[in-house]
Amino acid sequence: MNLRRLLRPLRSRFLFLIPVAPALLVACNKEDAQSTFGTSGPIANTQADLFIFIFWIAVAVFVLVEGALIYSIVKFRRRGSDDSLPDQTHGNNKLEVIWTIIPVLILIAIAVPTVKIIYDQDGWPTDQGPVLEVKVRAHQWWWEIEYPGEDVVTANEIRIPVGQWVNFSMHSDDVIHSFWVPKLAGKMDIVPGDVRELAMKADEAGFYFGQCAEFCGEAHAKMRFRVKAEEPAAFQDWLASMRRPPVELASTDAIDGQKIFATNCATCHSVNTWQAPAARNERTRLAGLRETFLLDQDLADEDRVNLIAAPNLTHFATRETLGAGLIDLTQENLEQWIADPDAVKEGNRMKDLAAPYRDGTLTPGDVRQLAAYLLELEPVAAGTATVTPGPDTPLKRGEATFAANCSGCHSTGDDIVFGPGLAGISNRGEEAYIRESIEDPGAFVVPDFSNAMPGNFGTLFSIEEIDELIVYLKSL
Amino acid sequence: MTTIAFPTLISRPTSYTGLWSWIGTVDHKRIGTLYGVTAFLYFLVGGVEALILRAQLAQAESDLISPELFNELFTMHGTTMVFLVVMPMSAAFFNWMIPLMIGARDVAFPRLNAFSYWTFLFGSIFLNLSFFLGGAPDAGWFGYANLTGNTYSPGDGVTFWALGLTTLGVASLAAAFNFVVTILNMRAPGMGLMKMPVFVWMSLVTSILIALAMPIIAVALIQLALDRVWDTNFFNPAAGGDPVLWQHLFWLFGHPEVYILILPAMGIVSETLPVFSKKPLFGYPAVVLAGAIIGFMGWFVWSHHMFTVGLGPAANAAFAVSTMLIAVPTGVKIFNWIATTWGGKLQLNTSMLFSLGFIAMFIIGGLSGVSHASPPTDAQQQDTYYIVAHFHYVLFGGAIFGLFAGGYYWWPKMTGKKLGEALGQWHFWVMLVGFNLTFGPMHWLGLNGMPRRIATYADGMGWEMSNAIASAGSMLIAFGVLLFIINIIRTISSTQESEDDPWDARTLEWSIPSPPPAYNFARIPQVKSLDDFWYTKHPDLLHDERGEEIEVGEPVENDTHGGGSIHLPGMSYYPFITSLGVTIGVAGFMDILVEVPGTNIQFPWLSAVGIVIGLWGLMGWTFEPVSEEGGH
Amino acid sequence: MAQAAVTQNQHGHIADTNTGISNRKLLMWVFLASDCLFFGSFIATYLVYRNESLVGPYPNEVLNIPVTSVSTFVLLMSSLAMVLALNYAQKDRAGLARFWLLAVAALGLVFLGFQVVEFMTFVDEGLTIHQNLFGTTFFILTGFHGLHVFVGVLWLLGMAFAHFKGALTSRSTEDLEMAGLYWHFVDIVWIVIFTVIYLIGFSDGEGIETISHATAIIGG
Amino acid sequence: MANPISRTWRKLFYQDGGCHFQLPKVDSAFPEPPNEGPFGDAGPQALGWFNRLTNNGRVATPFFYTIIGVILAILTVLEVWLFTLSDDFGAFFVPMMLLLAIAKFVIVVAFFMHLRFDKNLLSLVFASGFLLAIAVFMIVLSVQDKVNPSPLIAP
Repeated sequence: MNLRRLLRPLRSRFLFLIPVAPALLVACNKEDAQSTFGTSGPIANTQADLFIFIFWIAVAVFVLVEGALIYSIVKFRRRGSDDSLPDQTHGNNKLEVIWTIIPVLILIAIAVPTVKIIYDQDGWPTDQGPVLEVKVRAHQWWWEIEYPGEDVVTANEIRIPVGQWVNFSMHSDDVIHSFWVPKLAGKMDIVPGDVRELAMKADEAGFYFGQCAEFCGEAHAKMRFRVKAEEPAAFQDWLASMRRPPVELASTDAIDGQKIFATNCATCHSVNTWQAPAARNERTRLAGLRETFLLDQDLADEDRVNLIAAPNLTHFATRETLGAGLIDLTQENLEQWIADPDAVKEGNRMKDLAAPYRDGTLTPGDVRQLAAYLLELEPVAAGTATVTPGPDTPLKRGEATFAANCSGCHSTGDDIVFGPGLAGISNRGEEAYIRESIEDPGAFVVPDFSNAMPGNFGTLFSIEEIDELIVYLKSL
Repeated sequence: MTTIAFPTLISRPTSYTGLWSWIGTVDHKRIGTLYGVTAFLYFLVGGVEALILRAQLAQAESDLISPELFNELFTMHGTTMVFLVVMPMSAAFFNWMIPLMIGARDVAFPRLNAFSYWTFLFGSIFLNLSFFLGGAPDAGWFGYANLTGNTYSPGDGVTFWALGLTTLGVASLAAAFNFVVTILNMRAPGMGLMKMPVFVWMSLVTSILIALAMPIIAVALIQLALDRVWDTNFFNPAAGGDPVLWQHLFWLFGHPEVYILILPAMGIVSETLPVFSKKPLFGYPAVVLAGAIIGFMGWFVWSHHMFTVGLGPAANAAFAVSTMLIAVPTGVKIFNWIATTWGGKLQLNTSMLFSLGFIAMFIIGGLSGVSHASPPTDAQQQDTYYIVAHFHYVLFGGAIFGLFAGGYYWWPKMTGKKLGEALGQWHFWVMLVGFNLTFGPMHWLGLNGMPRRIATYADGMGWEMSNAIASAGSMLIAFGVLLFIINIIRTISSTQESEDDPWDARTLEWSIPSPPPAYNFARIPQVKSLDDFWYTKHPDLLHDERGEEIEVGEPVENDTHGGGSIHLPGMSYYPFITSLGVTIGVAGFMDILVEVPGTNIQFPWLSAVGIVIGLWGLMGWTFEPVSEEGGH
Repeated sequence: MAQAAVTQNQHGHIADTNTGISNRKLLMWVFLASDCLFFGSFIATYLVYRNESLVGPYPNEVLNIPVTSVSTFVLLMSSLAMVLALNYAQKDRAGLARFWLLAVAALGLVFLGFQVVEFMTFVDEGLTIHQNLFGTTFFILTGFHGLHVFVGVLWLLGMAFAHFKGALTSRSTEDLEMAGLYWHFVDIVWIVIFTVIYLIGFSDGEGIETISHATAIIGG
Repeated sequence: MANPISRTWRKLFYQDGGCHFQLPKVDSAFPEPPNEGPFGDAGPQALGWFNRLTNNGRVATPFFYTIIGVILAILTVLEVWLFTLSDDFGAFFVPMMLLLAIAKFVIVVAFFMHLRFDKNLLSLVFASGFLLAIAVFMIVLSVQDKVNPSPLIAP
C-alpha cells in the first residue's frame, strides 16, 4: 500500500497539526517552580516515577488505538460514489474477550504499584531518624506555621531541614484548604474540624513553592507559601534565632512605626513570640479564637469571620516574601501592601478590621514608618544576645501575656490609651475584682468609661494564664 | 369511567400554531425542540462565560475581571454546561428520538414530559437570575461545604444555586421516570430489549442513573439550603458537622452524573458509526452490556474525586481499583466502535467526522483519566489544570462532539433539511483544532503545577505560553460555534428539502416522513430484528454471517387504538402552571421569610404562593380529561 | 364501548405495554425506587452524625419510645386499612372502600398529630434544628417523612371525596392503587426510621457504636 | 389440590379474581412480544424462586390481609418488648432489631404492595433502588467512620 497515495486526500486536513505543534512544544520545563517533575523529595519522586510509568503505557495504548482508528478511517473511507455495501460483520466473540482481557492486564500492571505506593506513602519510614513535627493551620488566605516543642510560631514561610522527614499535621480554622508543595509531595486537603497529616522529606536545599490547591474563596489564587529547605545546621540556627530578641530599632521612621504598630496592628499581629512565653501565648490565643470560632454557636456570622488571627510577624524582616508568598519583601512592595492591601490581594480582611483603614486615618507617612519598622524586625546576631531569658516565672509569663494581648489598650502607668492605665491596680480592689474584670469586662466599669474590652478573654485565656496575668498586674 | 366536570378555569389550548401552542404542547417532538433550543442558548451563555475566563487567564497577573467575578463565572460555567447544556441537550435527543426509535406515538406521559421541560426552564432562569439579584453563586459547581455556608458565602448566590439545582433535579427526575417507563413499556411489538437501538439502550441506562442519583444531590442541596436558610448544622464544623459528608453526597451523585453526561453521546455515535460505515454495529450485545456495566460500576467509584481528602489508604486503594476497572467496559466500547468502522465504507460527512472526533478525543480523555485513577499520581494532579484538561477531553471532546454528531445526523429527521455539508466540515475542523489548542496545553499546565480555579497567576511560573495558547484556542472554538450558527441560519432559510431517509439509516425513525407527522407512525411497525428498517430496505442482507435468516417485521395492520383512527392526547396548560408553582415554591425559600407572629417560625410566604399555584395546576392536570370528548 | 376502550387505553391499558405493567404503575415503582435513595441519603446523614453531637439534648434524653410505639402502630394499621380499601374497591364495593379510605386518612392524621406533639415536646426540652447535629438530622429526616405522610393524606382525602365513584370500583382501581403504593412506601420508610432512629438510636449520646457492631455481624 | 389442608388454605386466603392483577391476554392483533433475547427475561428468571414461592396471579382476601396486619402488629410489639430488654442482648440487639425491621419491611412490600402478586419486573425495579441505597450508604458509613472517629477540635 502506497502510504503517500493513501494520505493524499487527507493531507490538507492534517494542516491542523501546524497550529497544534507549538502546544506540543511547550512541554513541561521541570525547572519551573511548581512543576511536578524535577522533584526533590522521595514522596514526589515516587509519584513522578509512577506517573511516567503510567504515561508510557498510555502513550503505547494511545498510539495503537488512535493508530487503528486513523488507519481505519483512511483505509476504509468511501471512494467516489461507490454505493456497494461492505461485508456485514456483526461481531466476534473472540475479539471481545481479547479486548476485555488485555485492558484488565494493563490495569493490573498499574494497580499493583499504585496500591503498594499508597501504603508506602501513608506516614513516614521509621528507620530514617527522628521526624520533625510541624503544625500548619490554614486560614483564608494564609498559613500559620508552628514548631511544637520549639516555641516558634511563624507564617507563610516554612523552614525545614534537608534530609530529615517532616510531618505536617494540619488544621483548618475556616474552610477546606489543600497543602501542596509540588516539588516535595502531592497535596493533602485540610478539612475543618479534623486533622490531616502529610509527611515529606527534602533531599536538597531549596526554596520550594507551595500553593493552596482547594478552592477556598475570593483570594484562593493568592494563598501561596514557600518551603525553605536548609542544611540541618542552618535550620537549627534559624530556630535559635527565632528565639532571640530583635535588634535595636535604628531609624526614627522605625521607632515611630513601632508606636503606630502597637496601637493599630498589635491586636491581631504578634511581633514578640521570640519570647518562649509569648510564643506559647500566641498558640493559646489562636487556639482560643479557634475554639470560640468552632464552638460558640451563638456567634453571629459576621463576628465569626472577624475572629481572624492574623499572620505572626515576629522577625518579619528575615522572610523573603510578602502576602502569603505573593511578592518579594521589599520596602516598596511592603508600602504598597500596607497602603492598600486589597490592591495586592483582593478579599483579605485587613481593611475591614483595622481601625486606620476604616477611619481613613492612615497617612502615607504612617505607611512608610510602618514599613520601615517591619523591615527592621530582625533577631540579633547569635552570641550578641543581651537579654538572657530570665527565669520562667509566673510573673514573667504574665508580663508576656500582657504585652501580647493587653498593651495595645492599657498602659502600665497612669495614662489612658484606650483603656485605663493599670498602675497600682492592686489598690483598686481584691484579686477577685481583677479576675472578674478580665473575664467579664462589663462587670465593674468606671462611669466615665464605656466598656470596649472584648468579652471573650474568659474563653481565650486558660485559667493559668489569667492567674499569671493577675500576678503581673498586682506587681504594678 | 365517569367524568365529572371540574372547573378548570382555563380552557385547553386548541391551536397548533403560535406561542400558546408551544406553551400548551405535549408533543414529544415539540418538547424536544424546546429542550434543544434552550440548551443551545445556554451553550452560548456558558461559552461566553468560558471566553471571559480564558481572556482573564490569557496572561499572568491579569486584572481584567475581579476575583469575585472570576469565581462567579467559573461556578456558573460549570453549572451551566453540566445542568443546562449537556443534560438538556441529551434530553432533547431523548425526547425527539426515543419514541421514534421504538415505534411509539409519544412518550408514556406526555404532560409529565411538558412539566419536565417547563420546570427545567424555570429552574434555569431562576438560577441565572442570581447574576442580577445580588450576585451569582461563587463557590464552584461542586459547592464544597463549608465554603458554601452563610459564614463564608454571605450573599444570596449559593442559595440561588442550591434552590435552582433542586428545581432542575425535579425536572430531571420527572423526565427520567418518563423515559424509563416509555422505553420499557412503549416499544413497538416485537422490539425486545436486545432489539432496541443502542441509543435507546443508553437512554435507558442514563434515565435509570438520573432516577437513582438525583435524589442524593437533591438531599444534599436541601441540607445546604436549610443550613443557609434555617441555620441547621448539616455541614457546620462548629456543631461537629463534617464538610466531607457533602463531598460524599455530592460525588455519590456526581460520578453517576458523569455517565449521565457521556452515555447519551456514546449512544449517538453507536447509531451514527454503523450508518455511515454501512455496516452493523460491531458486537451490539457487548456495547450494550458495556454501557449497562458502566452505569452500574459508576456507583462505586465516587471517592476517586476525593483521593486527597485523606480517607486513608484502604479507601483510596479500594476506590483506585474500582476506578481502574471501569476503564475496561469503556475500552470495550471504543474497540467495538473502531471495529465497526473497520472494513466499512466510511462516508466522512460532518456527523461522521464528529463521531470519529468523539472517539479520538475520548481516548485521550480516558487515558489521562487512568493516570489519576492512581491516588499517588492523583495527589499531584488533583485540583490542577490536568484535571481540567481531562474532563474537557471527556465532556467536550466526548459529550459535546457526540451531541454535535447527533445534531448533524438527526437534523434532516427533525426539520426535513440537511445542515450544510461544506460549512459543517469547516465547523468540525475549526472545532477540533480549537479544542485541542485550548485543552491540550492544560495537560502541561496541570503537570507544571497550575491549580484550578485560580483567578490569576504570578509571572515567571512557566505557565504564560500555555495559557496564551489555550486562550487563543478558545477563540477558535467560539469561531467554530459561530460557523455552526451560520450553518443553521443558512439551512433554515434554504428551500432545499432532504429526503425522508437521506443517510440510508438503520433505525425506525427514518422509516417515516421527515419531519415526522404529529402522530409519528401511521401504522405501528412490527419489529422482528435489530435494525429492522435496514433489512426491510436491504432484503438481500437477510442472511447474517452465521447464515441465520434475520426476520423482518411487517407493520401492524390495525392501529391499536379503537376505531382505526389515531388518537393523540390533547394539549394542556397545566404542566406549565404546575412547573411555575413548583419553581416559585422552591424559590420561596430565598431570603424572603416572614416571621409568624407570636412564634419564632420563619414562614416562606412565597413558597405558599407557589404551592397554591402548583396545587391548582395539579388539580387541573388531574381532572382535565386526557383529550376532549368526541375528539376522534 | 369504543369510547370506554379508548379511555382505558389512555390510562395505559395493560394490554398496550410491552411489560404487561401499566405505565402508571411502572412509573410509581420507579419513583419509589428513586425515593429509596432520597430517604437513604437522609438516614445515612443521620447515621454519619450518630454520637457526634457536641451538646445535648441527646436522643436518650428526649425520645419517648412508648408514645412513638403507639404512633408507629397507628401508621402500620393505616397500611392495613389501605390494602382493605383497595381490595373492596377491586370488588366493586365502593361504600366499604370509601370507609376504609377515610380510615386510612384518619389514621394518617392521628400519626401526624403524634408527630406535631412530639416535635413540640422536643422543642420544649431544648432540641431544635439549630441545637445540635441530632436535632438537625432528626427533625429534617422525620419532618420530610411527615411531609410525605401529609401529601399522602391529601391524596387519599382527594380520592375519597373529590374523586368520583368510578375510582372506587374495579373499573378503575388503578388510581387508588397508586395512592396505596405511595402510602405503603411511606409506611415502610417509617418502619426503618422507627427501628434505626428510635429503638437503636435511643442509646445514642453515650458513645455506643452499635451500628458498626451490626455491620460487622451482618457483613461477616 | 386434593390435599384438604391446601384446599382449606386456598379457601381462607385466596380467591380467584377477575381482578386487576390477573393480566388479560394481549389482543390477538397484537401478538405477544417474542423472546427478548439474553436480557429480556433475565430479571424474571433470576427472580424465579420468588415466583415459585408466591402464588402468582392470585389476589388475597380481606381476611388474609388482616392476618398480615396482625402479624405486623405482633412484630412491632415484639420489637418494643425486645427494646425494653435491650441491655440483656449486648451486641446482638442491633442485628436483631434490624432483622425484625427487615421482616416487617418485606411483609409490607410483598403483600400490601402486592409485589408478591405482581410482575417480577416491579420487584426488580424496587430492589435495584433499595439495594443500591443500602450498598452505597454502607460504604459511605464505613469510609466516614475512619475519617471522623470523633468530634475533634484541633489541639
